[in-house]
Amino acid sequence: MTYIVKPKNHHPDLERNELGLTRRDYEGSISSLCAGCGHDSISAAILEACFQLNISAHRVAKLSGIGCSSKAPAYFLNQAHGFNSVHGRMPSIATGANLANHELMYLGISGDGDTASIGIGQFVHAARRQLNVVYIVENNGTYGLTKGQFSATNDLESKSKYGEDNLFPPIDLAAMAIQLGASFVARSFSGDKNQLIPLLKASMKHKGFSFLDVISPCVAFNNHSTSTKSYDYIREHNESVSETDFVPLGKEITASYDEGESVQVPLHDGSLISLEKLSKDFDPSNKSSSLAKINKAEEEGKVLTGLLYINTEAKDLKEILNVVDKPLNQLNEKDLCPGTKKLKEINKDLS
Amino acid sequence: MTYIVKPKNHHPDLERNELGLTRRDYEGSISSLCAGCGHDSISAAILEACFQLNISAHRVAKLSGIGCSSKAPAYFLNQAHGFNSVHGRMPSIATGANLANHELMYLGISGDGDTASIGIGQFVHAARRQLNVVYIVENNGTYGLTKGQFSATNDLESKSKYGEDNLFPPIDLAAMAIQLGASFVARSFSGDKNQLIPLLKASMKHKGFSFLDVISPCVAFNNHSTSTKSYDYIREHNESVSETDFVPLGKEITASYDEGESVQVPLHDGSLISLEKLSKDFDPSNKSSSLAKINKAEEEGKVLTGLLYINTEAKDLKEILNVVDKPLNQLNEKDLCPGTKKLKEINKDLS
Amino acid sequence: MTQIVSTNEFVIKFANVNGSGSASANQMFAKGIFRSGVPVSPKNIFPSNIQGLPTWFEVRISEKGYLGRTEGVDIAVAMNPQSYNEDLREINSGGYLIYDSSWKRDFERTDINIIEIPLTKLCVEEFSNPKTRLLFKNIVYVGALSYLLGMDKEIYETLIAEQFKGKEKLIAPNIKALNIGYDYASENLKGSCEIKVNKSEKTKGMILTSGNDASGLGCVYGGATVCAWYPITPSTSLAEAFTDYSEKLRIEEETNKNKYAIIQAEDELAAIGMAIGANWNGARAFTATSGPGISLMSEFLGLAYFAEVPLVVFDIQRGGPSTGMPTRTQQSDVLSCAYASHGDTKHVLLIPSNPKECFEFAAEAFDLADRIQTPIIILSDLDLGMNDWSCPEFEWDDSKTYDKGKVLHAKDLEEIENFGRYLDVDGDGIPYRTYPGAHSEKGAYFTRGTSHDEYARYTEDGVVNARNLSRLLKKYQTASDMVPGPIFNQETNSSPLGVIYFGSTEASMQEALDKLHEEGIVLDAMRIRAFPFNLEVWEFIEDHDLLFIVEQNRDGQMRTLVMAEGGIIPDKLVSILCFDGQPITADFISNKMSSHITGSPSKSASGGK
Amino acid sequence: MTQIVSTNEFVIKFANVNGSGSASANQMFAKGIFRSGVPVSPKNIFPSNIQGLPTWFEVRISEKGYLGRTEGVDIAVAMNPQSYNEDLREINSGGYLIYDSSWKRDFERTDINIIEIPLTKLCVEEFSNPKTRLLFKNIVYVGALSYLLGMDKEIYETLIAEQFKGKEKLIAPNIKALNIGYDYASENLKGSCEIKVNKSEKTKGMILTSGNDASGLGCVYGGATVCAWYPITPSTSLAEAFTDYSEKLRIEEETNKNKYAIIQAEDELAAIGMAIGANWNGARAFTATSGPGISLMSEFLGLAYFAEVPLVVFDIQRGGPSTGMPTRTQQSDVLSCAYASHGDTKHVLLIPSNPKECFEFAAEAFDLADRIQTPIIILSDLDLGMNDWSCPEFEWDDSKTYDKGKVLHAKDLEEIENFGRYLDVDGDGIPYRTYPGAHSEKGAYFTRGTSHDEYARYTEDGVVNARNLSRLLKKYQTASDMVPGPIFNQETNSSPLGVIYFGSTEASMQEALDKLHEEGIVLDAMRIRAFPFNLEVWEFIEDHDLLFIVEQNRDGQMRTLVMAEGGIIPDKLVSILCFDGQPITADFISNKMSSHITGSPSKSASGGK
Ligand SMILES: Cc1ncc(C[n+]2csc(CCOP(=O)(O)OP(=O)(O)O)c2C)c(N)n1
Ligand SMILES: Cc1ncc(C[n+]2csc(CCOP(=O)(O)OP(=O)(O)O)c2C)c(N)n1
Ligand code: SF4
Ligand code: SF4
Ligand SMILES: [Mg+2]
Ligand SMILES: [Mg+2]
Repeated sequence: MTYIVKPKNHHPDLERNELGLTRRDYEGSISSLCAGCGHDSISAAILEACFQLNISAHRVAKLSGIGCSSKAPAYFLNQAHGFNSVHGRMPSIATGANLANHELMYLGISGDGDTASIGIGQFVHAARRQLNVVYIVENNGTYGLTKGQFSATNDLESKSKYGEDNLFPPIDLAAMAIQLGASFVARSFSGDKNQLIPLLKASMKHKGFSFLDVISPCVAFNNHSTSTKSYDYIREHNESVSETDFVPLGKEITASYDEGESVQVPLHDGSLISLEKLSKDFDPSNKSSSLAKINKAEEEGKVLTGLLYINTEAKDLKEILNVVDKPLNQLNEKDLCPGTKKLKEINKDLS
Repeated sequence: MTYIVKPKNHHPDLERNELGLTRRDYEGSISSLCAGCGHDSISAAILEACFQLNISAHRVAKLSGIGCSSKAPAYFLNQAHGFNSVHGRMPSIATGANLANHELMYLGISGDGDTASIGIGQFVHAARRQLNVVYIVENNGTYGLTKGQFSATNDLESKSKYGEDNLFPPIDLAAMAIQLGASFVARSFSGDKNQLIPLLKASMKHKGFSFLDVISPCVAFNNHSTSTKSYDYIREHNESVSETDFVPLGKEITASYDEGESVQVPLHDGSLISLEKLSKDFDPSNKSSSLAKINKAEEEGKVLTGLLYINTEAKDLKEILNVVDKPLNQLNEKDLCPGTKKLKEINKDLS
Repeated sequence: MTQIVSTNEFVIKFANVNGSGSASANQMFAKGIFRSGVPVSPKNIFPSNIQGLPTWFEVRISEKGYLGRTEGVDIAVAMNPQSYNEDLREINSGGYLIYDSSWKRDFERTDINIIEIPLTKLCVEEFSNPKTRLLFKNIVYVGALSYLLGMDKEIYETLIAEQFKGKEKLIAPNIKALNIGYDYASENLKGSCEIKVNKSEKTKGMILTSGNDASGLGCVYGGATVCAWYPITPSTSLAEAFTDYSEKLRIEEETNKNKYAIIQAEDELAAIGMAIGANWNGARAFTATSGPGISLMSEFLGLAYFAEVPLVVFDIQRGGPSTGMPTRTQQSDVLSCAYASHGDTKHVLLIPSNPKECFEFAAEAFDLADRIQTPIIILSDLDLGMNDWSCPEFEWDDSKTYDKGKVLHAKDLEEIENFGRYLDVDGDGIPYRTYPGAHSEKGAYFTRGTSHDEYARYTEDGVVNARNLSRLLKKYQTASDMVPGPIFNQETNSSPLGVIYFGSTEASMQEALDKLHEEGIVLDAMRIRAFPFNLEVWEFIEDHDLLFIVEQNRDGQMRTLVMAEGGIIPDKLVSILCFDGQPITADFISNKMSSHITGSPSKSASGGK
Repeated sequence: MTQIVSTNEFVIKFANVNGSGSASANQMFAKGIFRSGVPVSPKNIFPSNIQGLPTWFEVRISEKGYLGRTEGVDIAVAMNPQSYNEDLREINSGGYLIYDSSWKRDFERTDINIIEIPLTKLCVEEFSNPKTRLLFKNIVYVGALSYLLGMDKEIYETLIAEQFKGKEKLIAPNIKALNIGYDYASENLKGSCEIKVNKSEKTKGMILTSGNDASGLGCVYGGATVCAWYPITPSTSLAEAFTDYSEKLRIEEETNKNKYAIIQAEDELAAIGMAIGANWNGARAFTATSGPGISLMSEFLGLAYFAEVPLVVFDIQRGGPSTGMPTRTQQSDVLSCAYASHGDTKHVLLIPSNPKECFEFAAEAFDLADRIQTPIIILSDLDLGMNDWSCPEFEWDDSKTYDKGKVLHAKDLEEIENFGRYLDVDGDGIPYRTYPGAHSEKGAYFTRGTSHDEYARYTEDGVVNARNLSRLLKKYQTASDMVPGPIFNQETNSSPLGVIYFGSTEASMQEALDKLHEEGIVLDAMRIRAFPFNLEVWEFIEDHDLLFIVEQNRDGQMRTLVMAEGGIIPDKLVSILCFDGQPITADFISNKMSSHITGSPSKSASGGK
């Protein structure tokens, strides 16, 4: 947790956007996540994207499930309503909320446990229905809040903080979203603001299901076997006491690299993650070739980042359902109640 | 329902397999499904596959969720235990059962409602875990038992019996299974015994997650707008009364065509389904090319059938978990209880 | 041979094969009686199957207005050889059996009257298409019945014309089928039936509709705009009714767009989640389900309770536990709804007893949900939900406005210093809420299922949380004054004995009370319509020495609620329990009560008959 | 300045920052006291967070054996500036505050004794790596405490050696840290603390362990082979304990393979489904969860009840409703577990009160599940599950064999004419079952959640189904004789007043009774250990005029169960309710009872303090 001092996002406080707002106006409560948690970097990127897009914070609704990642919405956009619902069920809350008022922007924040395990069903169907939401999975390969169990996106060969092997292959949520027809699918890294912020902005502008799989290292529990020496001592120490309750203070991990490039990023524990950024000339409009590229990279042990797939033609849920333009939550008895006259006709039909 | 007379599967009753059993020994109770329901054809094919493979019926466990399809296990292999569980949760029952005794063969029968909607989460994770089960979805694009709502595998453009449009794209369960790492994925048609029985036999021999997506027309509710004249009258009649409770007696729909060929099969209502059988030289061992082929066929409005993907190297769940070879349900206190001596040591450690 | 002689008081039961199109014809038959001015209660007893299994359609005709189910059949229309034996057994002595005599057969009973109609033969002669023939057979027997019962055939001709409006070419063959039956009977069956339907005026001001249709319409009138549901018998037809009525009543004229959104969710968890999301965002939203769905929804019900999100849930109860008897009726979700979800939770239940109340409670539920900011569960059941009931016409007051409860809009917020989402400003336990997007600087808060303080801030301070939990109890207390009060069968109490009942049991209760009265036993009766119970409920209990509680479940769940919430002496409360999945009958109720009063020692008259 | 003077009776509370490694050190501190022969009860009060929020560790030391939580702190080890104010407030007058005086400060209270230890400075001097330094700070204060309390330092040296067995290079620096603290205190803090720990023999024959660890071990001893679970505080450590113990005790030597299978499921619905599938197939399987999981599992619980599949479920209760207070304790899932699922269902509950019972009930649960063929829910809570308790050693009888209940194997089947899965052959309501694959021609049947007859055949005959439901009630009656009976605090009853309690409340009950005794109030006490209640429970209630029911929930859920199931007069049952998420204290109990007895008018002494 970044107690008392909130990290300033290295920008002059006083810059104002077209709404006349400063970045401070987009802040949330003080984060209670671990120092150096990738999720905090994502919050900062969301803040920045909203600032740059001149979004009125109160016209955003922040929705989440349960987990460290799902707490994150409390730490940005204080002027936006938030709904920290139950584990894995954010998509249904987002669906209902969106139908009630399609004029707000819906930011759905979830974790890999929240989405890939308990919530996979709702994820699948929200994607299929083209729900107009920016759906971000803050993907750390672990269950942060419940102390480091494997999530279903964890790499096959990795080990837990407790030294156990992960036995099952990862679910690639981005590939699934593409297969299911989501109209915007991207992947990025919490520490790569240069890539993440533009992708966030694009997703916020996109209509339909916008999915962002953001790799977001966990300081506390993402502890691969390849760790460098520096952390060994603490890990060993921790493993041999009954409570593994020590979390070293970490720093935000950053990475900056160009399109078409690969880079190896060291994580908190010294292990490496290989990121590969899609090249400029990649055409993200073809489902099969996107899938092939993702799967090929995976076979090579690389994580492909960038805009993986986009379809700008797709209708969103509200359009598919042919719902009126005035938000449903603003309709009143005049709009909605058919009244006595109609009721008399109905009575007649039924008699 | 095929009341009183059970259709004989057009085979001489007295033929015996290596166990000395006739096909009669593999029968189940009298089906209560609609006459002509594709699910009954699948039951017959399962019966035939078990007969041909000389499987002892009582060494099979039949597991299902809820739906017309999920009732089907009652209509074959009477000597096998069955478990008609709750809606969408067959995979978890199968997982537990398999862990308790890996020596039985597990046949999981589900419907497209049961699997693609409420059960999609358990489907995803059973596939990912490489559960050793033959998982059959009897796919009719509709919720048969609850009277004809759309399922999530229904084609985008189709209409319900009640004249409503299906608004959402279908989920391709086979493509999902491949993406998730299932080690055997096939698709077939209930009326194509020539293709279905061999695929069933292969899946029963395969170790790991074997998924079969079997298109299985519903007599009662699969009523496309392209219906031929002959049914028009009844449909219109039905639509204009309050209870749509008339189900014409249908006949089993069959189709027989060669590898590499396409065929158009008329359904009960006269609409057409385009099936395309994979050619002999298709290599089903490459994930990306299988996916590309499936998605391409779909774009062309065709349903690709055949063995779509196979990986014969994969370990199954029991192996992954490194479980002893003796079935867990046969271990007794001698095998399992550490006894007083160990307990004293533990007491010591805790004091 | 004796013949039952009766006018406007009898039971006719159709035995058919499922999927043969009989339900529509049988329903039309019942409607014809209703149109003749005689109250009817048709009950569709169908299997959990689509085609081929036995299905029954039982119609009670009662000018007196006794519309509960009753044992024994006066006329059996036996169209299904599979169930001949069973059907035969149920016929009252002197009653009638009508069957398809295309295949003649002998029946074992000699104390009943056999009426033969060669239905298949008649159809084969007149209709060439074998598929449609099956359908028309049903209409043919309706025609024959209209003659046998001495009814006005025109009523059915009108009904056919109404039914096939817009598909006119279907009218002629149907009327032809009707006449085939009518004519055959008039030519061959004169005097063979002494049960008659005489025109009456008793259905004036009444309608014939199902609880689910009425509830769906109630949701339209109550201002629901979002419906998220997952198919499950017997709740499906409620969502369908909402869909149908919305399509008719809620299209924006200029744009042809929908003033509503209906989603068939991927499961019950998603369905309730969507309804919660929409209500949170200020729209009126509901879901409809049955027992298994309630179980699946319990986590979310707890969230809505604790985060105080309005929500309307219909539970159309069916036979439990587990998948149970999906096409049979029960009242066995009382406890699981009242206390749904882990932790200390209590939910508001509304329990309608007839379609008119279904309509009213549905509409009312949205006001209540918004006012109390909590889930409102409407407990109906298969019998009430799926069967047509003769009931008073729907009424509506055009001056009614929707009460959205304590909502602060932008203007209100401007005037407020210190908005606290969970502050008990008015002392009634009900706080104020805001809609997302209401104001650029004020009113935003974080909704959560975790413990929170008055300002919706996360807290792990147990005392703060306990304060919040206690306020929720106070709110619950407030709710008891808002929900519909009980209905009494008498103007003033006149007996030390009372009976408590609820829901679809109403159909049989007055008949049971009248029967007891004939035996000289007088009881005061109270129908509970909501939980939490309000003062009138407690007063009635207080005022009586012994009370029966009639329930259609095994465990006496309402009795548990009454005891637990009211501190009532258990010995005072005697259960009358029917849980065989059939609607409870007046005979069952009166017999159990009478034998208890006149000396049976058993404290709890339970049983599945 | 007064100083509290006490030996072997005091409370010490550590205030730390979450994620700083303090819990391990604090636990070691408590273990050291236990090793000195004095009973302790350490309680970890942690936030729902991983790093940075305040966390506390409260240790009650009591030679008398009063191990419930108590208000007020004698020694505060305040390591977290965030919570200084709060921590300061709680210290009893004359008590001690120990803080890290590397940054000196003044504290407002003058009635307490401030003990300064420059922990950070001491560490900076001795440990170069800033990351490990943080960890050692905790060990340093343990060293200092061991001096201040007059303890044998060697005990801690031994503990360190044990803890780092296999990682010997970690031993030396830890011992060094210990000595830094010890030496600093002996040099600078002589005489500054009058609270002492003297060696005693009171922990002879006792162990210090948590309920979850004990339950996990009980599952190993009880023969569980399949564990399917989904992480949720506070149940996670139970599955982890089962994993750890299995890895140690259950590897097949020859092959190095596992005689068990553990699956972290994708959610709670899958977890319970897996456990049901495995039990159905004849293995012993369980799942562990907390409130939200119980809600999600309710549909499957109904299936297991109705299809009669054995099943063991641990519910480690936390603060509800909804996500509630995930790291706080409550007993608020009593009703939702007892009546889990829609329809008429009743489940068997086992309610352990200490780790030894957790061990025993866990092992016993598998026999009970197999014998009764129904879900057994073990209701524990966060306090019991996650905290270490001083309790008697585990015991086991090597002659014990697993009772797998009424199972027919191939041989048995050979001899049976007519196997009926749901036939009540023995008249106790419990039928016979077979395992899949048992016999090539006999014994196969179809398990289902739909209504079925005695031969497991699907039926829609309501009377047949009602017969089955009634048999389930009979089975439930049988179960009441099989489950563990209540425990009484007295040999014979001697008061018209009684108190009923259950679960972790035990820790405070005897102390409360003793306190009341001092006031001259004598009560008989009964601890309920299972539901359905057996005869002894009813007799105890019968034998008393007034009974308190002490519960850690808001709604008096156990009282509801007692009333509903036993027909007990509500006025006889007075609720004592604590629901602030902290373990209930003896003071709370005795004060509430005493004020009720000596004249407070309130019938229900509820409140979150
Ligand atoms: C129904 C339910 N089951 C389990 C939990 C416990 N739980 C809380 S957070 C969490 C996992 C979160 O993992 P993830 O979504 O990856 O978030 P992270 O903490 O890693 O950001 C779990 C299992 C819960 N709150 N509710
Ligand atoms: C929890 C729950 N929700 C809903 C239902 C109602 N239901 C029964 S079958 C079914 C759909 C079955 O569709 P599918 O799996 O495609 O089977 P089909 O009948 O088409 O073969 C539904 C929704 C149920 N039994 N349980
Ligand atoms: S535990 Fe991991 S995911 Fe959670 S806040 Fe800490 S670093 Fe972030
Ligand atoms: S309704 Fe459809 S799926 Fe069900 S039995 Fe009939 S044909 Fe088959
Ligand atoms: Mg995670
Ligand atoms: Mg289907």
